[in-house]
Amino acid sequence: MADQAQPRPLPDPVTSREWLQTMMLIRRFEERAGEMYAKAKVGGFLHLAIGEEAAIVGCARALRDDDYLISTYRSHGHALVRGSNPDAVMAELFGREGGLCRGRGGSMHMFDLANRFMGGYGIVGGNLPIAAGFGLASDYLGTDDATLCTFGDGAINQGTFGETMNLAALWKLPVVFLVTNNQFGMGTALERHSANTDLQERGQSFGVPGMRCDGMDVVDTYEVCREALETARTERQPVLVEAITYRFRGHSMADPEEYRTKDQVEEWRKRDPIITFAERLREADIIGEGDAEQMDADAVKVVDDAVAFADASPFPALESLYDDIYVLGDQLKGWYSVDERGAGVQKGEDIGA
Amino acid sequence: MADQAQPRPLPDPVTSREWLQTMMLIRRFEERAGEMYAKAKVGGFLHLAIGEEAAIVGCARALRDDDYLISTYRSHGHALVRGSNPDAVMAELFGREGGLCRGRGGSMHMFDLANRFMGGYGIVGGNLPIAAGFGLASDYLGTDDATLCTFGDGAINQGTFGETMNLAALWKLPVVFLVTNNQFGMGTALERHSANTDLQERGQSFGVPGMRCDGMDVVDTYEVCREALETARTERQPVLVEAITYRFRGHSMADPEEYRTKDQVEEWRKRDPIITFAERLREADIIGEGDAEQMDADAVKVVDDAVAFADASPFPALESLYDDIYVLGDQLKGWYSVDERGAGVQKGEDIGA
Amino acid sequence: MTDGVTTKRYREALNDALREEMLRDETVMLMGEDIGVFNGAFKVTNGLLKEFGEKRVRDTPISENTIVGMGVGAAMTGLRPVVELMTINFSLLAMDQIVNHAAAIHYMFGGQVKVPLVVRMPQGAGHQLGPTHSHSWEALYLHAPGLLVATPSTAADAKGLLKSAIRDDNPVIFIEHEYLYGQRGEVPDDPEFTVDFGHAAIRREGTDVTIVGISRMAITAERAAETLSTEHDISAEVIDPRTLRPLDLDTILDSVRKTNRCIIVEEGWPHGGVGANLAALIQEQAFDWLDAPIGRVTGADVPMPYSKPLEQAAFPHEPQVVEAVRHLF
Amino acid sequence: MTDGVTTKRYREALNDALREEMLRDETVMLMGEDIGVFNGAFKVTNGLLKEFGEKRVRDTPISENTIVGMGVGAAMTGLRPVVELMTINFSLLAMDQIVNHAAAIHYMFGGQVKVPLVVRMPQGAGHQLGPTHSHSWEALYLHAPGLLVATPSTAADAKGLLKSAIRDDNPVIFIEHEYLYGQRGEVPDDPEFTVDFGHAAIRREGTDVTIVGISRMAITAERAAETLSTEHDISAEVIDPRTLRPLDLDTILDSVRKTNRCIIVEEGWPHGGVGANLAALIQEQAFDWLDAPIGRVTGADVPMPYSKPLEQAAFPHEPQVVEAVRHLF
Ligand SMILES: Cc1ncc(C[n+]2csc(CCOP(=O)(O)OP(=O)(O)O)c2C)c(N)n1
Ligand SMILES: Cc1ncc(C[n+]2csc(CCOP(=O)(O)OP(=O)(O)O)c2C)c(N)n1
Ligand SMILES: [Mg+2]
Ligand SMILES: [Mg+2]
Repeated sequence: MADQAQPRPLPDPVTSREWLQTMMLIRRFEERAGEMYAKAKVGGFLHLAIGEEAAIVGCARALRDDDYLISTYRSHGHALVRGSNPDAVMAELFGREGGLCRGRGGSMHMFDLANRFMGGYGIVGGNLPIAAGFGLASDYLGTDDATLCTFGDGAINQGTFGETMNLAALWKLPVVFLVTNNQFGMGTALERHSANTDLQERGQSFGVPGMRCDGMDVVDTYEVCREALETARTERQPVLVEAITYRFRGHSMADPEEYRTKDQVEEWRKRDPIITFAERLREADIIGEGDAEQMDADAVKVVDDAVAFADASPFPALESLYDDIYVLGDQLKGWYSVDERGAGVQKGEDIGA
Repeated sequence: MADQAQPRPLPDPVTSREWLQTMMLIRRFEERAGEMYAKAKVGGFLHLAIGEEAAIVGCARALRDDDYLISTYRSHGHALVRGSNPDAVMAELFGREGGLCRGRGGSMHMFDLANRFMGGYGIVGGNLPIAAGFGLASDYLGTDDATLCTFGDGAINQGTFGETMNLAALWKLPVVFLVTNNQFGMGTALERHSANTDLQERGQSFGVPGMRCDGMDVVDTYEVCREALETARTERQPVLVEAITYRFRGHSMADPEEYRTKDQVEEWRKRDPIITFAERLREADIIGEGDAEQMDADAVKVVDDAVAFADASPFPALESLYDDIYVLGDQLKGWYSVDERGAGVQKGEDIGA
Repeated sequence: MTDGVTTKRYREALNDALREEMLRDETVMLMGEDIGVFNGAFKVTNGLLKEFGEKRVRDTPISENTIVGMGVGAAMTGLRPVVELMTINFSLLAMDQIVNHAAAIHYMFGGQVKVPLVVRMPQGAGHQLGPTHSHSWEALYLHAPGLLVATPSTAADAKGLLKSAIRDDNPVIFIEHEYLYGQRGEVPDDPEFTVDFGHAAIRREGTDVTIVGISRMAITAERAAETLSTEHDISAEVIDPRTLRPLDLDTILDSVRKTNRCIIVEEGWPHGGVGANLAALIQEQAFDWLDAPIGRVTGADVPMPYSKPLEQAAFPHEPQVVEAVRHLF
Repeated sequence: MTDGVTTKRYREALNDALREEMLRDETVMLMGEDIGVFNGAFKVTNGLLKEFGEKRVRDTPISENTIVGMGVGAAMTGLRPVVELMTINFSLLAMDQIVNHAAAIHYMFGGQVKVPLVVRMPQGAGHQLGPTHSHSWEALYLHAPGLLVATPSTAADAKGLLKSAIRDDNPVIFIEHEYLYGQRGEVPDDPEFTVDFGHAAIRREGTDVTIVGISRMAITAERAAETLSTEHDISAEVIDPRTLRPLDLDTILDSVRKTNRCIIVEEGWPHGGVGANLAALIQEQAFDWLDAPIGRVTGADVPMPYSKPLEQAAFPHEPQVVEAVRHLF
């Protein structure tokens, strides 16, 4: 983590602006998703990462295009930063056929193979072994692709964490594990779920070195992740990075937030990763008068379009319920699902009005 | 771990002799169990701890009577050192009604509540959370009982290890976790299954301090475990202890041992915990001419009797198959098991000759 | 002893059960993710941390297998832990402790030690939680001997069965339902009110067909029976087994021997589900009484999709039950 | 292409399948505990480390959930991993990766990515391994959509199905049997020999009763059929479904429509077992053809005891199958 007093130098102006623009897009996108949830356009759980945009954009921009990114149920931003079409991400939230996963996954299960965004996963800790599997495949196939796996401070207590750290270290897998320490696992504060709250230390016992970055600072996050990815890629050595951040909103949409004080939230909001970064860019004359406002308006426009697209996209046809459970080949016969051939009443599809 | 050159002082003569005697009993018992296996008196898997007797006796003797000991599928010695009747332990191996668990558990699942030997468990890593549960109950009930949980170097890679370390540290549970590092998990050598082979370090990331003892030296094992138990009991702080040891025999009975060299086994056999401890006692004049031989003969006698007892004990009656699946109370009615009331043919009991 | 009743939500009834049993027995304690400060993901444990303190109401890290395993250990050494798993989907992480340990320990150690543990968790679809959060797994827990399994569908049963579960000396898998949490029902005020395991409830008497409904589907079955009566002149008897282990098969068999027809309704998957099990048992025991094949209405045989219309299509509603029953005639 | 056959043990046939598929496709690789240096707990992978090296045959730490999860990830990104779990009992530790991940991923991500993973593991009782090592879990894996499930009972099927499993693009749960490992059978020499999923084998033709045997119990069923023929003049048709997903129900139904009687034999527990599932399906589809209730012979509904006579009593043998069949007449 860079010295607080000495911020890391900014990247070139084009890059700096793109980072800001992307953080703004993610913010506006998620704000709108929240509104759409209130309007019941979006269902299920909706976990917003508002406040964590620097951690998302910083780490993802440290990746090459061919690298793999894998995340959790809080991953709208991870899809967007990887280049997923905002229309398709919004349509997924709306549960539409035009969604990134044809409406099957929803907010918690985004996925975009073309952009090597390898998914959001609903099981806390479930994505770590899968990330190690990507690393294994990269290694086996002799590519120098690396994998970045994000998960939360709460997830670090799952058994898969220790198992995966050991295996990744033992097999020298090119994977960076990024623990997004937003101070809470749901309503449980860091110090109430972890005996050792120094999370970047948590891999050391397993032979995985740790690094820390300021997850409210996109540049610091980028630099630390870049270095970690470099180590993973060239030294074939997994690295654990802790990004210190905070989520400004509740865990999911219905969260009375009794587990923290308004003051604490306000304190952290002062470090809003978008506002502070915009300020730095202004100070460095990378953006000028009205630029940020324009960028924000651009973001809003993209989000408006995404909502329009999502709303126009049809719901999946009921006949498609059984699509894609199996990859059907020639050689496989028989009843895959009871419902395919059962008495009509077993199918459950033809519900009344 | 004590300095190799400076062995720990011996305990008083009575204690010293008892330790030697108990190690001898365990050794003779297991040798005989192996013979009985060859004669098909014992079935299933039989995991002998020959070579690990110092690690077993040293740690168990550091316990108070009310403390809990919990172990793995390699736990004949743990039962015996806790005071289980050798007759009942042997009868369990024979699968007889007079066995410690009425023949239900066998070698891998010993249990003796009266002696607070809380069981051998067949699932690698499965006993760690249970041990933490004992610690929780001790804490909750306000006793100062401590728990000692043994497991293998292979087990340290299970997810339960990390989960349990964190929870034990977080909740300040009075549990000592003893990893019996016998250099192998089955046929997989330490350095092939663990990225960090310094096992006592493996709890540090979770806030559990580590200690190491020479598991071939009963005195060192005792002293280190005593200190660890003291810490756990009085400071309410879990401790991870690594006992460095070696199993002289195969993993289970049928093991070609292709994963290690005869030389390595011979090297370690030179440090046989029983022979070396007997020598020390002789040097210290705690045992004299012929004493060790007499103690050994006593052990053999106990084992002879155990075999005789086991052989005389009847097999469980077939009618008892459904005993003890459930604790049956007044209020519970209905079919607990399909078989209780199914057509006769479902029961499966009345097999032909 | 009072014979009043009060209308409560299912979740409140559960909360009452926990509170009363904690008051009754000091060894009853709760563990689970976000059950304390957060008051429970579904608010079942609301207020209990405040009332009983950190010793007895413990927020845990996210470590399903270990918190269940700690429950097993604590149950073996004097406590009566009630472990909440946030949903039954996450219990797959704790399967080893539940099946290889909790269910087996009493038996494999020759009856020396008991495991009076309750693992509570909700299941069910309908809230668009997608394929990692919406499944129903009662068939899995039904499968393993050594466990008791409860699937309450009313507020009164939720309370009465949970109290019995906590007092019972066996490991109990207590399966709640996310949709039912908000449903209201009359609950006896008597703090000694309990519901015994192994006693099915006949929710509605009838003569033409027996409908067995599991968990939430007991409610769906009752609604379907109403429609069958008013619109199709079919008199359906509705049975809620309430517990799957022990199973009150007698009540079901008596009913089938009277109606000669049976439909089983469950939310879980069809292959190897509870309905398959009951169908197998019923045709074994009452073959000569059956006038038609035993029918099943089950959840669709798919990972639960997120999209609302697909999800709604993937679990049973009244129309399918009505349709399935009419199909028998 | 050759049409010879060679007599091999089931474990050798599996070993051949692994070797041939590894030779055929460089992306096929093996992971598991002690599969390499130790040559496999049951020697199925014997010699493969030597032949293919550490890159393709990987000994893993004891971390079931993670090794399966790594298999999932590797399968998503270009490999065809075959993960061995030492026994099916330990797969309970990996349930989350198997069900919540492997089975769901293709569906929940809208078909974008495939998971061509095979999880191999043996099950079964008879070696006195007690309650943590002896259970049969095919009913559990059968339950979850998204998985394919194979239960080969002969050496030829072991080989042919494993080769199909490795070539298949779905996650396959491949359930071997500890008792069968040492059994011999004729295996076609042709390296292109495979056995398709979803095709039941009729092991013996008969006219009076259909016996369906699962996994090892297909062998037990055949033996019982022989006894029924010679001693009781009953002509039994024996069917081995070979795969439970997809399930070749048609072959079973055709047989039952001919014989009008059916017994299902399995080693696992009765409540919610494979037999329950088949019984439910058969009576649904062939009710009018049944002259007697569908019978089941199952493992006893107990955690498997260690003691030999108890263990032998707790899983089915020929006499119970014979008895169950005679009971139908
Ligand atoms: C295995 C599992 N257990 C519990 C949950 C419920 N749950 C969802 S998110 C969450 C908190 C996770 O916290 P953290 O890892 O810090 O991520 P964050 O939500 O802060 O991004 C919990 C307990 C789950 N989805 N999966
Ligand atoms: C969950 C689980 N996985 C695998 C096994 C099979 N198994 C039994 S013992 C063993 C090796 C364990 O090694 P270690 O923990 O070092 O103990 P040791 O046998 O050396 O005493 C394995 C893999 C098991 N019993 N349980
Ligand atoms: Mg968090
Ligand atoms: Mg070992």
